[in-house]
Amino acid sequence: MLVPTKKFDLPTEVISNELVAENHYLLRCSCPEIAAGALPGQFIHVLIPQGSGLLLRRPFTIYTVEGDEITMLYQLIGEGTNVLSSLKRSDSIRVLGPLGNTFEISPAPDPAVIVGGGAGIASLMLLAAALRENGAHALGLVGSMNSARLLSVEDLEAIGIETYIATDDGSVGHHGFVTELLMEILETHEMKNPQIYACGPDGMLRVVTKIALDYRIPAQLAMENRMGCALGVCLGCVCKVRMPSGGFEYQRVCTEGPVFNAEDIIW
Amino acid sequence: MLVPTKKFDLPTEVISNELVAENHYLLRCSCPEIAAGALPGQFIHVLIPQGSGLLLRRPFTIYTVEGDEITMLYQLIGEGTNVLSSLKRSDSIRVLGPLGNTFEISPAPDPAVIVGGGAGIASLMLLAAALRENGAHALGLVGSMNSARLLSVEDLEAIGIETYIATDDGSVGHHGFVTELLMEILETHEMKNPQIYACGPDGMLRVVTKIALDYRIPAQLAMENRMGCALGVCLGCVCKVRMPSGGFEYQRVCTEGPVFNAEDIIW
Amino acid sequence: MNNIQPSLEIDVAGIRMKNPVMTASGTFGYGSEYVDFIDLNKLGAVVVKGITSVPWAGNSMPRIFETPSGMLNAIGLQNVGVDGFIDKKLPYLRNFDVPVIVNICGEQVGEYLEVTEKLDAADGVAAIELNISCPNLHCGGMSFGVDPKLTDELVKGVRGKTTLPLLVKLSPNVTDITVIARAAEGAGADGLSVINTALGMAIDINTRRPQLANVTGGLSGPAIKPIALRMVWQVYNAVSIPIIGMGGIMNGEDAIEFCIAGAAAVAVGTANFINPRASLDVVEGITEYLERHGMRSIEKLVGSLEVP
Amino acid sequence: MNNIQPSLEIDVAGIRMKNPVMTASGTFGYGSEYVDFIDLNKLGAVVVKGITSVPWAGNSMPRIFETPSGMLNAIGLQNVGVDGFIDKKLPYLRNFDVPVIVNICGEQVGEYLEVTEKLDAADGVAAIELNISCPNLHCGGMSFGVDPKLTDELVKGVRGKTTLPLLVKLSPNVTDITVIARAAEGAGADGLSVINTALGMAIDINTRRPQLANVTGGLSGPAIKPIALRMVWQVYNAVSIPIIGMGGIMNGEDAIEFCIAGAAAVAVGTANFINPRASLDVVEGITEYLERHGMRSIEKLVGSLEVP
Ligand SMILES: Cc1cc2nc3c(=O)[nH]c(=O)nc-3n(C[C@H](O)[C@H](O)[C@H](O)COP(=O)(O)OP(=O)(O)OC[C@H]3O[C@@H](n4cnc5c(N)ncnc54)[C@H](O)[C@@H]3O)c2cc1C
Ligand SMILES: Cc1cc2nc3c(=O)[nH]c(=O)nc-3n(C[C@H](O)[C@H](O)[C@H](O)COP(=O)(O)OP(=O)(O)OC[C@H]3O[C@@H](n4cnc5c(N)ncnc54)[C@H](O)[C@@H]3O)c2cc1C
Ligand SMILES: Cc1cc2nc3c(=O)[nH]c(=O)nc-3n(C[C@H](O)[C@H](O)[C@H](O)COP(=O)(O)O)c2cc1C
Ligand SMILES: Cc1cc2nc3c(=O)[nH]c(=O)nc-3n(C[C@H](O)[C@H](O)[C@H](O)COP(=O)(O)O)c2cc1C
Ligand code: FES
Ligand code: FES
Repeated sequence: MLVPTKKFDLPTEVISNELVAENHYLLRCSCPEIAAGALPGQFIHVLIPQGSGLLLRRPFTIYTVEGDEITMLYQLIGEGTNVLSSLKRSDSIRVLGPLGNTFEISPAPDPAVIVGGGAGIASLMLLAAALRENGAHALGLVGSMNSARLLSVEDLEAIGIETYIATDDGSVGHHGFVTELLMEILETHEMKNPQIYACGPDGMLRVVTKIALDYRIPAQLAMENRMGCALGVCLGCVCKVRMPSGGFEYQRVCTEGPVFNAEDIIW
Repeated sequence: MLVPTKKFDLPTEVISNELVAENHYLLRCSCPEIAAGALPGQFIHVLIPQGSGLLLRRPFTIYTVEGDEITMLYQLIGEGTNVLSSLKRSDSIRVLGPLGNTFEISPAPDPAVIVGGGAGIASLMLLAAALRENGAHALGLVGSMNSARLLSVEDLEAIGIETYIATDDGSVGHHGFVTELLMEILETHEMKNPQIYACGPDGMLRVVTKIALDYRIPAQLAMENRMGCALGVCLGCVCKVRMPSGGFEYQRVCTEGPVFNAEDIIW
Repeated sequence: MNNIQPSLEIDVAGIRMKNPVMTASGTFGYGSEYVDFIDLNKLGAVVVKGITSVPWAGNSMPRIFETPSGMLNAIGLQNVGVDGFIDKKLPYLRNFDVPVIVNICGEQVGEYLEVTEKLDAADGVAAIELNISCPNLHCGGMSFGVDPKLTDELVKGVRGKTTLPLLVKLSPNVTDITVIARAAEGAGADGLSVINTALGMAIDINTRRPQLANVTGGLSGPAIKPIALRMVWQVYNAVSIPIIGMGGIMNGEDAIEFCIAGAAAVAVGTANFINPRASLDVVEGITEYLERHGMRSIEKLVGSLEVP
Repeated sequence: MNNIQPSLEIDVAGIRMKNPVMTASGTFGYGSEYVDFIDLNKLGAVVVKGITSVPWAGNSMPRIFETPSGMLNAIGLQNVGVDGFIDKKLPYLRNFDVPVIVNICGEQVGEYLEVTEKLDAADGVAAIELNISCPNLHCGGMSFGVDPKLTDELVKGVRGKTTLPLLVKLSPNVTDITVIARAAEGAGADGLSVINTALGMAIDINTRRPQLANVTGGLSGPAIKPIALRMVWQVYNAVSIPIIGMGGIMNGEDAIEFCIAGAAAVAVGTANFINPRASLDVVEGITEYLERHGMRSIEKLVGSLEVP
């Protein structure tokens, strides 16, 4: 799944930056070179504007690509995303990308079960679109704290993906974890060549992995980690990956990832 | 001249922040407590907004007081003033003040010769107003790089102060230094109880001091220096002051100053 | 959330304090400068600017310079001298119900001893903080705080002159801070202040002159926080006397980090310049943290770092 | 302004470079990672990630953490090992006309010697940078770089195994860096890299765990620039071999500060993470400064600090 895409570091301007759900924003900017090369699961490394007092960039998945424009869907976490959320139309940012590998989608899964927890769904949107373009059957499972924070359901449905919802407080959809929804769906749906694609909090990904192993369904996870360079040099973003030889290796989420086979990750 | 004014550290909002001359801005904000106590020559210590990446505050003289509002007139120098200049109406800042001592204006000078170089004139505006209120005769000498950067002439004239201009490039007024203008005026004007009040670059203040000593005219200088606390504790802002005993002492520009007698300063 | 109202009162090195938050020496003057902003009675302790046997003029200018997330200073211990302090500064502080800790410095052991004797005899001094780490002085070419033998000698000397609680303030400019920490503990220190400023420098590239007249100066502020935390943790694991942690503390959360690393109390320094209420904000931040975590006191937090 | 076109070419420690700007070890991978952004031929030198005798897995996660104007890292020298480097990484770098400097590390002297011998025999290595200062390793409980005797022994050993230019990279975590600098010089180093990261730490106050799995890590970035500059200046005044200055260099102006303090060349580290073109931006910034000041070369600038 390793793809050596040409990378760009581009100055650009914010086109729009809107609150799309409680605590979550969608930022749009024009990056023709990045838009042209972006693959599902790939991300950008964003330089928060000069004078923000933050040193390192912040990584975000490319949520959508429309012509020359890309969007990112992000959650307010700390200072970086706080400064980001204050940006207005025509404010300057720098965007490095496209970065990382992509999801494996052939042979065509049937169905592709997309499982997103919180802002994790952002990493699966381009994948969902690609699957639909390939005519693959895909189901969307979206987990959220509550209905106010629910993300991407309309976007998924707009491209014709049957979407299921789970909320921690039961305010909409299944009352409980999205992983419970996943089990239910695996139990109740007919599956020929199922594939799980998941992104979300570590706890969720561990359960997804367990489920995938139990049901012997291959699963691909989009991993996250603190990032320094996002170019593969600082070795700061590694995760522990099982080697065929039996040992393990620390692999870079920014380079060998962010997409890994669930069974290879050592938590 | 030491005045123990009560100090306040107030959160406030920018009311306006306009370019008033090339490279110079006038910022207005509401600080009732500071406005109430402000004396000519006193300054505020401004916290550049959170997230700017700067650690220390920046000191600026109180330029005018109008009801609850104060203004500061500032020159773009480095990062701090750059961030300041980007602030818009209703952006938040914090203002600490009023700080420092004030000018001695009694017995009433006749005339008071006010000499400002560059943004230094900002430190003399409240003084000019106070002199006029006391009915003192005051002359304003304003030095500037060129006509585009000329500051405060209209403000001085509006309160009835006869104002003379010097520019480095001769684009308006005397072609040369404001200190040359000072000499000319001392030579050509009748003076009963003259007093010089000056603020500007170190080089200018040294010449003013020399002239004042030559003409045996008392001069008060508003000094500047890098500041840490502006409250008298870090001892970072000192200047070298001659003691009556013959020795010297490092005195704090923020506390014993900013106004010093010219003859006391050891350059 | 719950309703336990945490108590911040503690006894550190024999100093009874309402809360574990002090002001760092040299950043809070003699206390009076902050009364427009702070009720001094609400502080754990006031630590005053370093005092020497005779008044010192200090270094020439410029003395300070801002650096990324930090500042350099080379004040050169300008101060009123111990007699001036006792006559002119201490009486004011006696109006308050707050322990006054006097930071002392000197070039020779004898000077330290003289200052100690005078402070011991004065009314209203709660403790002495021995500054063996001022980076802007040169005591025989090297400050006491980088040599365990000199530290031992000096601390023993001062210890012999006073029964007041004795804190020793350590320098970060050393290979192994635990060696100095143990020397100070062995010589009779009741507590350790960790850390003083890190030696740094900056240059004006247009004039090619140093930004400080003294060439080098002490780096303080958030920039040094990671170094300070590391040293507090190292010292915590090396001695059994309490530690006052400092270096870049800007808010309650920073203070909590120091406590978890091993600090029994903290001192707020450079933050006072940016926010005159910083020390009380730290007190409030600590209280909120304890409340949020349902802790009755800070003691359980001290040194509670869970190492993987 | 005038029309002199400055020449940035220099010879540092026997390494001929087009300009005095290198990449700092561990922040530029093996060079290939940056070719989308930088023409490697335009760099003074490429310094690659630290290499050991056998591949190292590195530390567990988390390995990095952002701090005010800085970052902590505890990578633990994950690397492909010297054989992997020579087989898989070096051939690519031979496509470029840029000196390749190999940073080497080990736990035992023997490992250093083994790596040195192999690199000496390899084609395309311009110099060796001896990392005696990695803060994330524990060589007998203490790294070589804090002890002048161990430094002497190691540098002499390595010196005996190669005729390549030999740089020794010093640690800031010492009381007196000039002692180590002189030891390295005396043992045959051709140049000194000043500084490696400062040992620091950070804590997650909610979990009460360290932010790095290794507990402590190396602090880099603008936060340490004042400390790095001070050490470059100290070392410049103590030795006569050239210094490669590093620590928080983000732009040409920072680099000029290091040169004025005494650095004959500079290395750009953490800045590469924020701006992949940082190293070339530094080259351009230096050129502009020289032009603006009418200087033909950087040599006159080196150590030109005017002390009051
Ligand atoms: C490849 C990749 C793709 C990503 N895509 C997206 C995306 O599309 N949308 C989105 O909202 N977020 C995404 N993230 C996460 C995002 O990068 C972080 O939320 C962001 O960097 C936080 O920055 P901050 O300055 O606001 O918070 P910080 O101040 O940096 O962090 C605040 C706290 O959150 C923790 N934290 C930092 N990063 C993460 C993380 N990745 N996960 C959990 N906790 C973290 C920190 O350790 C700290 O305790 C992605 C991360 C990676 C590695
Ligand atoms: C009591 C007092 C009152 C002041 N009043 C005014 C005022 O009314 N209007 C105004 O425009 N300025 C005033 N100043 C100066 C003002 O504080 C500085 O220009 C400002 O702090 C620069 O901040 P900066 O972040 O933009 O520049 P920095 O990045 O801090 O500095 C850029 C460069 O300018 C130098 N520098 C910093 N401060 C000064 C200074 N005071 N004089 C000369 N060079 C300096 C620095 O050393 C550095 O080399 C006053 C200063 C003092 C002490
Ligand atoms: C301007 C200034 C003056 C200082 N003076 C002293 C002093 O006189 N004695 C002393 O022991 N420490 C002195 N310090 C060090 C502080 O007490 C403190 O140890 C250090 O600044 C680290 O804390 P901080 O980062 O919170 O400022 C001074 C620090 C500053 C910034
Ligand atoms: C992620 C990271 C990895 C590093 N790895 C090495 C290394 O392998 N060998 C080495 O000598 N220095 C290493 N360093 C130190 C840098 O080369 C440099 O000395 C230090 O970061 C200071 O420069 P800077 O502030 O510009 O980053 C590393 C630094 C970082 C940030
Ligand atoms: S973020 Fe630097 S290697 Fe991945
Ligand atoms: S700025 Fe701190 S004493 Fe004046």
